[in-house]
Amino acid sequence: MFLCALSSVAITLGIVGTLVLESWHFFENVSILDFLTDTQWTMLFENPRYGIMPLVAGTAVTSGVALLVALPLGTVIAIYLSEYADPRVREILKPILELLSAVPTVVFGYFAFLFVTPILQSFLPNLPGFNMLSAGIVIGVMIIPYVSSLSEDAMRAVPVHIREGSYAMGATRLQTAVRVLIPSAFSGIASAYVLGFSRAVGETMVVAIAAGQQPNLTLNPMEGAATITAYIVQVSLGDLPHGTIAYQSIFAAGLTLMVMTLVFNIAGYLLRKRCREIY
Amino acid sequence: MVEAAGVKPAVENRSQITNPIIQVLDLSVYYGVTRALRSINLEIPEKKVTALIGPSGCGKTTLLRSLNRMNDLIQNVRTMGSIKLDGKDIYAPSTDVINLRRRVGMIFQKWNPFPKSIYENVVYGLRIVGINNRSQLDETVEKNLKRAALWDEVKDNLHKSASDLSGGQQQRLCIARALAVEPEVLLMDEPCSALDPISTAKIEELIHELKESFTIVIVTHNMQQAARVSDYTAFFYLGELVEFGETSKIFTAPDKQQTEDYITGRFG
Amino acid sequence: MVEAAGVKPAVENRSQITNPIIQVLDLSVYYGVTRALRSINLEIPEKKVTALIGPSGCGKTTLLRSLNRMNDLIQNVRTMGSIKLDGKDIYAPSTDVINLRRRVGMIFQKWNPFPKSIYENVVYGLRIVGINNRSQLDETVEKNLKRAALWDEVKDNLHKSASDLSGGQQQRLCIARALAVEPEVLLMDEPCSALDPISTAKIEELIHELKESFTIVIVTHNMQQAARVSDYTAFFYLGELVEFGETSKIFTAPDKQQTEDYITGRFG
Amino acid sequence: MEDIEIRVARRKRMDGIFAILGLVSTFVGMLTLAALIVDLAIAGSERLTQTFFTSFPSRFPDQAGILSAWVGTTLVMLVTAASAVPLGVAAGVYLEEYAPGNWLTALIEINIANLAGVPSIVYGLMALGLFVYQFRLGQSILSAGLTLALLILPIVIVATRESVRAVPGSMREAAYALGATKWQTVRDHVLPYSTGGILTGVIIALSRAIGETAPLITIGALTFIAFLPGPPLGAEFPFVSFEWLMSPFTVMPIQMFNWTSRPQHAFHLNAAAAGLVLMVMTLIMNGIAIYLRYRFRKRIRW
Amino acid sequence: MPHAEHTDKKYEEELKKLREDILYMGGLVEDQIQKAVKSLVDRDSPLAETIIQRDQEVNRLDIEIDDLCIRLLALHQPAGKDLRFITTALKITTDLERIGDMAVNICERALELNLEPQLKPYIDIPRMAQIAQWMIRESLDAFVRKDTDLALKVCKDDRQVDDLNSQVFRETISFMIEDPHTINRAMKITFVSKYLERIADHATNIAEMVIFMVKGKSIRHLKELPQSV
Amino acid sequence: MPHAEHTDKKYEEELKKLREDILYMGGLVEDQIQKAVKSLVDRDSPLAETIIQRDQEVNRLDIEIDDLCIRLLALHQPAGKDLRFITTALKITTDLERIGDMAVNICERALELNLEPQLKPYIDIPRMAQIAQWMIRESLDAFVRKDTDLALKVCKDDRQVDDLNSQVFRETISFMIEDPHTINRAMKITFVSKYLERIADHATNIAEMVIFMVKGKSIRHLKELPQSV
Repeated sequence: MFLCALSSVAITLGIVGTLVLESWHFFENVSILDFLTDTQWTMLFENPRYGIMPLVAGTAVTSGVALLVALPLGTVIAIYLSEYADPRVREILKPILELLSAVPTVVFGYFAFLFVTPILQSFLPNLPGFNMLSAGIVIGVMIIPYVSSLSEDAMRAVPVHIREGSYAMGATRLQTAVRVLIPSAFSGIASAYVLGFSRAVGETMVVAIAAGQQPNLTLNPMEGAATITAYIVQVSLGDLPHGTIAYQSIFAAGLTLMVMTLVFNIAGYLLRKRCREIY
Repeated sequence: MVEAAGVKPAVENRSQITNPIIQVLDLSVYYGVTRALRSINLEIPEKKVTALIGPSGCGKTTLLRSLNRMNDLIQNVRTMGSIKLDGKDIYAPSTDVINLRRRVGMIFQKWNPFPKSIYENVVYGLRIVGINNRSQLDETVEKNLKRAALWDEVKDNLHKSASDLSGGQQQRLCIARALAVEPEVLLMDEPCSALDPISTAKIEELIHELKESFTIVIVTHNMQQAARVSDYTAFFYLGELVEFGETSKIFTAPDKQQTEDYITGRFG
Repeated sequence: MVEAAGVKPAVENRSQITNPIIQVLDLSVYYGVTRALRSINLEIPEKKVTALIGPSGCGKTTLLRSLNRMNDLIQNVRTMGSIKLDGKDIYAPSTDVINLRRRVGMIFQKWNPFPKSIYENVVYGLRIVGINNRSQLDETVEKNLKRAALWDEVKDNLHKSASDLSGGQQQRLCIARALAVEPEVLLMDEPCSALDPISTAKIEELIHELKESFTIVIVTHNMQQAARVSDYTAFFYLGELVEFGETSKIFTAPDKQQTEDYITGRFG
Repeated sequence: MEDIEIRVARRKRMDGIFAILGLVSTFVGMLTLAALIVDLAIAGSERLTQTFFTSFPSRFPDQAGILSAWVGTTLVMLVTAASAVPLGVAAGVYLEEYAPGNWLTALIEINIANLAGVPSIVYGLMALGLFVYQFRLGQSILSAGLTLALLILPIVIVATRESVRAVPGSMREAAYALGATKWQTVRDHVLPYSTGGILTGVIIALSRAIGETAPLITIGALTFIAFLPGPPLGAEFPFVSFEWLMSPFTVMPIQMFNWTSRPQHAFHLNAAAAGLVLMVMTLIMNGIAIYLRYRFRKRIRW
Repeated sequence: MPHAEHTDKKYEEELKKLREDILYMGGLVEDQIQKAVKSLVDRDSPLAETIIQRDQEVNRLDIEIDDLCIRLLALHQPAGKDLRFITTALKITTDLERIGDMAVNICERALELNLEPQLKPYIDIPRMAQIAQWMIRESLDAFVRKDTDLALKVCKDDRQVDDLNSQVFRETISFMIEDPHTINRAMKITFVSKYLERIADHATNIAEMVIFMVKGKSIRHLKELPQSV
Repeated sequence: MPHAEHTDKKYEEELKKLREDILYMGGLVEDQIQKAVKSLVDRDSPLAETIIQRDQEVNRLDIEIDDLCIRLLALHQPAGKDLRFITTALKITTDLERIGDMAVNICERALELNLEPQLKPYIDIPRMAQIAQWMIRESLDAFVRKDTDLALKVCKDDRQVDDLNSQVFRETISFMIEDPHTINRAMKITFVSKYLERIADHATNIAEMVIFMVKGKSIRHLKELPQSV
């Protein structure tokens, strides 16, 4: 059993090891400085350039749009479900919302590409077929349940007598939620946000399908661009010979992705640790 | 020299509450189809401690939670009859529940300070109505922590988290918090049942002091506690009010056999 | 005709326990660096009820949980000195903890029946030593539910889930379950603190009956309960055993000022 | 007093406004889900014929089917479940019940929390490097199954731990106080009472694995497979064959991705149909999970 | 709550024991009085000595019952009628013990009188003793049965003893005036009569306390006895 | 637990009130005795009437203190020394009330005696009254101060009153023998002396109960008084 538990460590070591090893080979060919500062990612050109910035920008834009959608909506929904909704209604609404996160991402990709984009185009006629806006919005909707369900769980976990304490003081539901429940459940809500963020950053299929696969250093969500994940998919789809620089490049990209999520997870962990509440 | 403490006079006086602050009139409460309270009529005297006692499920907590409409938060509750606070029916449609709860504070069995600082806990009731004036808040904190006999213990750590306090201190903090909105009535739902005897004694002492300024209604499982702290006692059984009277009378010479059996430990 | 119940003789006899089943010798228990018990010496008489009382944090629960080594389950506990059960040190390396716990049963503050049937709860202690003989199990169930004064209430529903019972019934089921392994000693950790007075009275009555066959050690916050149910009382304060003696003596004329102050409610 | 009543009134108005806002927000999510399903259904329903399930992919949209995809998904899931569930449950139980409170346990715990946040595609990369090339398992069902197993392992562990933790400490104390050993306590109480939660977690995890696309693309699942892996049961000795483990494969989401990426609209219809099938599969699994959770919650009360 | 059995059987048992102890003590003092008066009437000095000795037993019971009451109060926190019962018991024992002392006093006078020739045959004194004994018995019956009517009867009976006492007083005074040599003996007879009157007073006190216990109101110190309570 | 203040101030206050009430009652009966004897010595019948009237106050206090004790027992579940204090108080009031009755009896005899010529100047009676008053005061002081030495002194003082009583008895007998016309008056004086002796007995009882309360052991019914307890 101990070994089973240790397996998780093995996985991590496997991940980090693989990524670092292959990236090492990559960085033997490409300087880290170029990798971090070059503004172009043109691996398939004759004179390939490996600047991660366009991919990072793509990732940042799609995730940003997604979080702009998911965090406010998710939080509002969480408050609504925990304080306003009739318990019976909550018992029905919550599982249905959670289904959103169970939908395969490839289906969301289809949906973004063939449903949301056409609708957006009717408002924004200049919107290209591949764009980060629709991908971001769909990712945002997709991660709403992560934010809302986990936040709601955390708010529900605040003992009922603390909630009653607030009501007994003459607080309204909104005041109870904002002034008591959210601070009390802060660590849980922070986890929900961090998880939502990692999902958004790591989301692959939606962006691969709907945002296009052209590395493009832009912060304009109305354009198409490749994200780190989309790039990896794109490369993997081809028959990739082991040991080539293209093969190694996806590991370098993956390492970048990993570092980004790790930084956020650690930040979230520290935040939670500082704000953990004991009832 | 000696106040007229005779058992005899008490018999005649007991149902004549001179100035009831709360009048419960023909109150019945249903949970779904279960009738938790049956046509209760009760007058709660002002600036006295009234204890509600009785076996589990007798309806005493239901009555308590009806007095500030905390029962509204529970599903499937139906309330019939009326409860008058200063003569106005708190179940009338025009009654503002938020305002009612500010006038009728509540202390719970499990102390429930918010996971904030001691200071913020006390001023919560002011903050939620938008009072943010620093000096006013400071004053409130000091005044009410003193009232709750907690000031000396925490005055140097007002910004420490409330959860660092001991159980008894947390409960007194909750009392300070409830007092800060200057309620007229304080409801206490077994405020000491989770506390050790020393903390219990402190809270009981506090109750004794608070009745100078507030009307207190306390539900307790512990008959001895009811005997110690209250001026009036109401004994409930199976959702009915069996007997109400001065505590000394209830515990030495109750009128009803059921009351006698309960206070003497003959539970059948 | 009248037994020699004088207060006076009790003074001389009290420390002369004729047949102690448990001897606590110079016991100290540390949680990390905190010393929860300081050199306790105590003899617990057989087939009597011994109550451990004292304010929160006085070490009474620690002592109780040392008696069947439930403290072992907590991290960072260090135990020094020894506890002898029938003369054999339960902290000796050769002691089998599993066996010890079968000889020293335990009842907890919060009733904790397994979410299984009533029947399976009672026989669990037999099942885990591989006894599956149906008639033997049946017999055990009947015998111990009767001992726990629960048989009449549940005999027609033995295969109903234990969680359908009321709180008081669940606690009595836990007692039946503990009795089923035929322990010599029964430890009770505030067995009634979550129960209403009627259920409490039933459990207390049960304790009174059980001491015919078992030695009972009970921790209680409720001094009145200690007074009611116990034959001997040990008063702890800040991890030390202040006074031990016959309950009637402790509650009417204790030797130590600290004890006097505590039982009369002068907590300082 | 007057002043306070006005303030209270204002706050009550805000409270009412928020109630409406909350309801609207909730419906945004619900409507999206509904739109998604309806869109898939409208687009894909006409392709949902029997032949769609029994045909291999094809260059001609109207002849293409998902036979190899669903068989592949089923087999990959088998491998995933067989490896992730025992490993995850054992690890979860160990961490809750047995693990000593030392730095190693702390490390493992932090590690698991972090793994849950690692993007799935990174698992794909690791699998590519490790399983496909290092262990030479190739781009096979086994690789895919193991990849997804690793991906859902943290979910299974966390679900197990949560269910195990939900078993009140008083149950363990009760068992120990009756003289039960640690293993008896775990076997008789901890595991039975947490089965519901564990099962729910496992099903949720598997339903996630079913929908996973990116890691499988990374390890090089083929998008066009016109054959089935060898049957696991044979008529001749030794009756069972593990050859299928090593065969190349495709799975439902990859098939759908492939069709979505084609320019022809007719393939988009195929994609919708495949998406619909995939949706139904995950919805059913989630439904089972919700039902299980409900039933166990009802059966066990403390 | 149909039947009023104590759930706490130990408590119930101890209350029962208290009741029995008091009845036993009552029976004992009754017997003491009867025998004391017998020792006087029969001029039986050895009997008087025995009775004086036996007062030890009364005293022991007094201490023991007080102890039991205090233990009950300390260990069972009685309320309501149980509390009134126990506090009444505490007070009753004092009266019973004093009655025992009176019996001893009678014996002491008897011993003294037995040394001298008999003044006159005793007629009123045995009657007084008889009534006083009834009063004790009835007051204790009233106590354990919580019977206020019986208690009220005891209070009324006190009048008879008082009348007899006056009669004895007048009679002895006339003896003394007739023959000053009888003064010493007559004085002692007056004292015996006075003791019996005080015994009746103690019984009346017990009866009054019973009424207080049952009804929660006091008839002590009323000018007129009520017809019923 | 350094200082032994009750955490429950209401309880503490009521205990204090009980203490004060008992002292007040004690002061009152002391005054009753003093004035009763004064009415006898000064042949002041109106004073005697007043004192008889004032016994109402003593009776009222008796009931009130009993009530207070029962309320304390019912509402505060006393244990230990508080319990012993309250149960002792319950018993003490009975004694004080009876002392009050004795004062009334003295007044009644005084009223009767005042109708006849004075037999002789009172010398021993006022001394007895004086000592009895001291005994009451000291026994109650011992009670509230929990001072067993003082209580023991009271028990010892009882001897003096007994001796004086015997002296009065002998004296009155000699009067009677000398002049049978004095018999009636002399008897009454004997009774007064007897009343005072009983008052001293009651005070002794109180002192004994104080010792029981403080030490938890009884010196009642001992053959010899101990040197200390």
